[in-house]
Amino acid sequence: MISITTALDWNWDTTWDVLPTLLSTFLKVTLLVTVLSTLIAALLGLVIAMTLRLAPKPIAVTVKWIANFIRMTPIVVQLLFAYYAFLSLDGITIGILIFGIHYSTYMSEVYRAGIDAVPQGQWEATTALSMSTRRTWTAVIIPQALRATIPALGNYAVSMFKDTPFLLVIGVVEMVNAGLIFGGNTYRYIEPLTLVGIIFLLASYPTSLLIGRLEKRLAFNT
Amino acid sequence: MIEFRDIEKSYGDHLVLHELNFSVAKGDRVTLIGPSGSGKTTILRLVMTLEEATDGYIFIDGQPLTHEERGGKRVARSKKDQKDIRKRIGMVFQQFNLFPNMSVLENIIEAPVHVLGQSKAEATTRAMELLEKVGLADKAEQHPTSLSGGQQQRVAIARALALDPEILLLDEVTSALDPEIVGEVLGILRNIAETTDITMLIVTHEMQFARDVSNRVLMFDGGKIVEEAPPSVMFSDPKHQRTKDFLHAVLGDAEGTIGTH
Amino acid sequence: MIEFRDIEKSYGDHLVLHELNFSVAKGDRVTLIGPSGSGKTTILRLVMTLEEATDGYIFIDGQPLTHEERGGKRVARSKKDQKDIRKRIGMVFQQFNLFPNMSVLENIIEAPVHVLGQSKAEATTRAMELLEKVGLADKAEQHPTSLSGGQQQRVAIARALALDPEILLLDEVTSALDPEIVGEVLGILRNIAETTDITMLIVTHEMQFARDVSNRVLMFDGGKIVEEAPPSVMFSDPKHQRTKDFLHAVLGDAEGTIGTH
Amino acid sequence: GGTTTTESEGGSAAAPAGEGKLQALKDKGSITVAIAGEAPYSYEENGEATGATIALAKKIFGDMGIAEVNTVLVDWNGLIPGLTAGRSDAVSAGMSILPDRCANADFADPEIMYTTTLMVQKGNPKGLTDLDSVKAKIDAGEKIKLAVLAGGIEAGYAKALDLDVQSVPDAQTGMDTVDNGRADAFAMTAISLNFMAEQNPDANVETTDAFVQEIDGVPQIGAGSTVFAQGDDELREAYNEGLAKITESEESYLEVVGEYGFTAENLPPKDLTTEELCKGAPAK
Amino acid sequence: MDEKLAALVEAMPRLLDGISVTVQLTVLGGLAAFALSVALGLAATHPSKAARIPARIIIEFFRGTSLVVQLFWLFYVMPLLGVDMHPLVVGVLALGLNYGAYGAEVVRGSINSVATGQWEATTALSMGSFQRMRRVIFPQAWALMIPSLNNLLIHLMKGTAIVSFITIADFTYHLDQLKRVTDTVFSYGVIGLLSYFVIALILTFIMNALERRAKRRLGQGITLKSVLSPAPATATPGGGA
Ligand SMILES: Nc1ncnc2c1ncn2[C@@H]1O[C@H](COP(=O)(O)OP(=O)(O)OP(=O)(O)O)[C@@H](O)[C@H]1O
Ligand SMILES: Nc1ncnc2c1ncn2[C@@H]1O[C@H](COP(=O)(O)OP(=O)(O)OP(=O)(O)O)[C@@H](O)[C@H]1O
Ligand SMILES: [Mg+2]
Ligand SMILES: [Mg+2]
Repeated sequence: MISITTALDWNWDTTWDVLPTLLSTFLKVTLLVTVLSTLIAALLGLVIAMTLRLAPKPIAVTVKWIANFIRMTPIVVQLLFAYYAFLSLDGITIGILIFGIHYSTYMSEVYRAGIDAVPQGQWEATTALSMSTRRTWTAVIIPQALRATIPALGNYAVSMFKDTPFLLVIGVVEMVNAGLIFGGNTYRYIEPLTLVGIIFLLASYPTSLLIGRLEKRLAFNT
Repeated sequence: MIEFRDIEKSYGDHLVLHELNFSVAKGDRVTLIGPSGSGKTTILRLVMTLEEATDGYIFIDGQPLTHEERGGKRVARSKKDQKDIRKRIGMVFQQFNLFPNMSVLENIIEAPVHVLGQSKAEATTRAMELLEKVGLADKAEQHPTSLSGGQQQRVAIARALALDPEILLLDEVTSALDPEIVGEVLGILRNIAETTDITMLIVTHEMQFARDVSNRVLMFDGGKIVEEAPPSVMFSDPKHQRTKDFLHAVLGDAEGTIGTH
Repeated sequence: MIEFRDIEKSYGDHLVLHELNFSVAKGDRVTLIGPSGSGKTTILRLVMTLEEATDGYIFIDGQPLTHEERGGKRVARSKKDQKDIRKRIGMVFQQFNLFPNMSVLENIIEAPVHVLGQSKAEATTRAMELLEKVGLADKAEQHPTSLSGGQQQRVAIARALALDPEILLLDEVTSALDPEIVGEVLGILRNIAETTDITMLIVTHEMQFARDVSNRVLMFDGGKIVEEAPPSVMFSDPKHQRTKDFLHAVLGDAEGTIGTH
Repeated sequence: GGTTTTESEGGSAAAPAGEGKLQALKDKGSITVAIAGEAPYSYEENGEATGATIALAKKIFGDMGIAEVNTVLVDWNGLIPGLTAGRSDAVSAGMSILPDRCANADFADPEIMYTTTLMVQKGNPKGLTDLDSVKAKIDAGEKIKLAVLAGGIEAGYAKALDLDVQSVPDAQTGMDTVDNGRADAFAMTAISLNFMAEQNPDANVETTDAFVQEIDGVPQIGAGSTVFAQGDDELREAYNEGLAKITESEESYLEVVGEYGFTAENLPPKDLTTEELCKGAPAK
Repeated sequence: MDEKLAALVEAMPRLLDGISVTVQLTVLGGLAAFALSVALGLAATHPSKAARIPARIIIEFFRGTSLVVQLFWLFYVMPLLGVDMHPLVVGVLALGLNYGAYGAEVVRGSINSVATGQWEATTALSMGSFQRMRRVIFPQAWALMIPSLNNLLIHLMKGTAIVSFITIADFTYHLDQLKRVTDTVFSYGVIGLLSYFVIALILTFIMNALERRAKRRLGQGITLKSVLSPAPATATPGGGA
């Protein structure tokens, strides 16, 4: 390790200089956007999945293709588009919304799979008990579908995490770009970018451990 | 009273039920027997409105179930009307289909509270009575997945009874159970048959049970009723060759019969 | 010859088999009966090396299967040794477990070609003989999923026989089948029992079959053998109360026995 | 010598750093220069590299006997890491000479003097002239939104003045931001903004007169230059010699860079040294 | 608008070059990622710890750090340690490592969800572990993993946009150039969105065809509707740049 740091000319002063900036942008932007967008994605994804299933065919088909389009095109382009289309909203708000919407199209697929995985017999039981559509969804289908989707939601949150650098195109400087800007000002890039990688790793590894455990527990219970 | 009038059911090109006409009187216990694929389950599913007939009408106490004839045309009844009539029918499935996200008690009070609009207290009192009846009063707070198959099926029966149905549909309710446990569940059903006057439509491979409980047996084959008789007649003196073959296959050779110990 | 010596098996804290000692002679047909959870499946899985015993030894023709005693210690045998001995054992499962990515014929020749190293032609000839035997010669090129349950189970039997096993393990091979089809499969197994001298270890709930085919019945309860007798004795005159109860539950009341038509 | 673009070449395009590098480049007859694609300094047009600093490089290296100047187009933040990694021999992007940077890369003598300007909507509806006017209006309660290039010098000015800013990733986006009304002004170097305003006559933008921002009473004149890897002293000194001949007079300077919109204002004063700028002494 | 179209026509050859670079990166990166997914996925399901632990570390590492950081290290830092690679190689390698780590989880998950009965049947037939994987388990897992791999492939395609960071002029780079002569909405919003969408659709159709073939081999029907649908049949719990 020592020889590598020597070969790379690793500078500890630079390390301590840049770390506070990285941590603060991590908390104020990366984490904020990830958490709020995850919430939006979780809710909107469910709405999309239910629309696809319950809405009249023309509406369902329209929603499906819009969701496909959003899912299959780069988020950068969507950010830019929204940024110039909605001038009254500031960058971070647009970032949170677009990340939420983009990932909701992925989440809707997860929910769809979760809903499909609810055994046919459960639906039949609700009919046999004369349960209303609303009660069927809220008391039986969603609670069962949700369990299977929590791990996926966690994985998407981690993946969203790593998409946040794209926010720069709409003027939001998050951790990676804060590191790059620091590099541009001082011409020292190795320290900031390596630290960025380490912070990502420190944040996503426990999340993935947690997801793994959740996956096991939920699988056992149902 | 359940009445099937000219019922036809097909899946795509595959005709499953063919001009079916029969009726079940109030308080009747009718068993449907017949080879796999003969359409027994389909009949129960039609009554429970899990499927729609391709043609024909089903009446419950004279009221049309899903479709009625209006101006010479077959038209669907409103969802609300269908729902009202469906409340009078209960069903127990082969695979129990308990809700795994609810406790045993919650499973049972779900429909009384949210469909019949009973208070939670009232529904709970009744649910506990039913659990008592099926011998599971101590499991009320447990999770269905922590119960054995036989116990789950008993909860499913209690759940169906909680709606106080006039008609109870039972589709091979013991065939997912261990042979040794089958008896418990059949015992409970026997008890219900003896102590209530619920109309029962039963699909089963347990000929013993069919004999004990039902007052009428319908033998199905290829989507048609091939023979109809009280169980005493059906099992000892079947008329049709198809029935004879079927009973022979299911019950085994007469001379090989086990249990004469 | 299969010999169980002081076999113990537990899952976590749960002791499933308890100091089990018994042996099965070459050519024996042994049926294991008993209530659910008594450990019958576990025994077959131990022989097939799908599970490892927690303690004790299993010998096949005197050779240790997975573990042996060396210097007073219980040590695992090498993977290769285990594999060599495993080749002499075949198993048929309740759920058939045919490979859906292969045709019927490919399923059968897979192991002869890739495990025994037979030529494809040689394996195919033998496979066709076996398919003939189970009455499915015309289905060789078909996909397993396009077959009925009974047909799939017959293919599974042919597949197990293709390795020419000395020991054949059968775990409730008919309980996933429609009652009317059960007979076909049992007929084939009966035929194998009559025409070969393969040692068979059979778990079944079909008492009729147990009686017809086996020369010895082992009654299990709670991971122990509670009674052991030839079928003629076991079914007509069980000694133990547990066996009596079990047979009573499975076979129904003597006076209610159906099939005396 | 011609200019070719070698976007997808490996690091082997550059010569090994250090002693003897100058000779190696001369022997090879070509040098690899990294650019960030920023007009009018060094950018690509129809796949060809062009711009003021490219013109300088071609002239100076050509005179040194290095006939061919290959360019490699790099993300701004890849310029210096690429130089360090040996993926280029020099960076020709008009990079500002700043004390923090001097510790990690070697600048040639000053090539370009920078002044700042504001890009505003046509007609300058908010009547802005410089950053001080922005601050004054904000202090007076007016809502003024100022955009700066993320990581640009102007971002530093704004920070020193305690102004809230909106970061943009590149100059083009800055212009769009003003054009769309997302920002009222975009502060950047006068050369870039004037060039861009000229190139986009249809955009609803104009530039204010160039100004020299003062921070704490100190005028902030920026100076930019070519960057060499640390240790390439011989190469850098040879470059400085060639550069001195061009910056010697207004005529010789404008002859090379005039066509890219540069004026006498951009010619560095003779007594301004890189050493001085690296120490953080304000330019006069 | 006419000017924009003129600019588009003028930029067309370079945009097509860019698309070709993007497609090359997607295809080569996808192949690298697939190879790695299979290798790591198999190692991660291997009974021996000696195979599992290194696989887990590699998976967590490349999933946990981000693509930008990986590109930076491979391109700008490795040369300092004496490893110097062509940008395209670095691009393909980084995409392969990053998405391969995600794909490994998909492969592992699919292998684990092949019915236990299938594993047991292979033991009952005395099949060796390699033969079991190659002839029975993997062919079945393959059908399960395609939809998720398709999601990842689309992610990867979108991720190629980041490689302009290491001097590769991909489609996004040329869109950026087009932006200079037109504007953001036209260049990214119209041309960019549509082109990426079309590429993604084509990839999806190819993957759906693969899935249909795989499922047919398993004797599972697949309807015409699901073939034409651009939506993957099941969702990926994972994926991302
Ligand atoms: N959803 C469906 N789509 C297509 N065909 C169906 C469907 N449900 C049932 N069938 C067909 O309808 C016929 C009758 O099925 P049904 O389930 O009523 O038979 P069953 O008498 O209950 O048989 P079993 O004893 O096996 O339960 C069968 O041929 C079956 O394949
Ligand atoms: N993988 C496992 N993990 C934990 N417990 C197990 C496992 N497999 C079996 N058991 C337990 O071991 C006991 C014996 O199981 P086994 O399957 O051998 O019973 P069985 O006699 O075959 O019953 P059945 O007639 O229901 O098939 C049961 O209590 C069962 O719950
Ligand atoms: Mg049925
Ligand atoms: Mg068992």
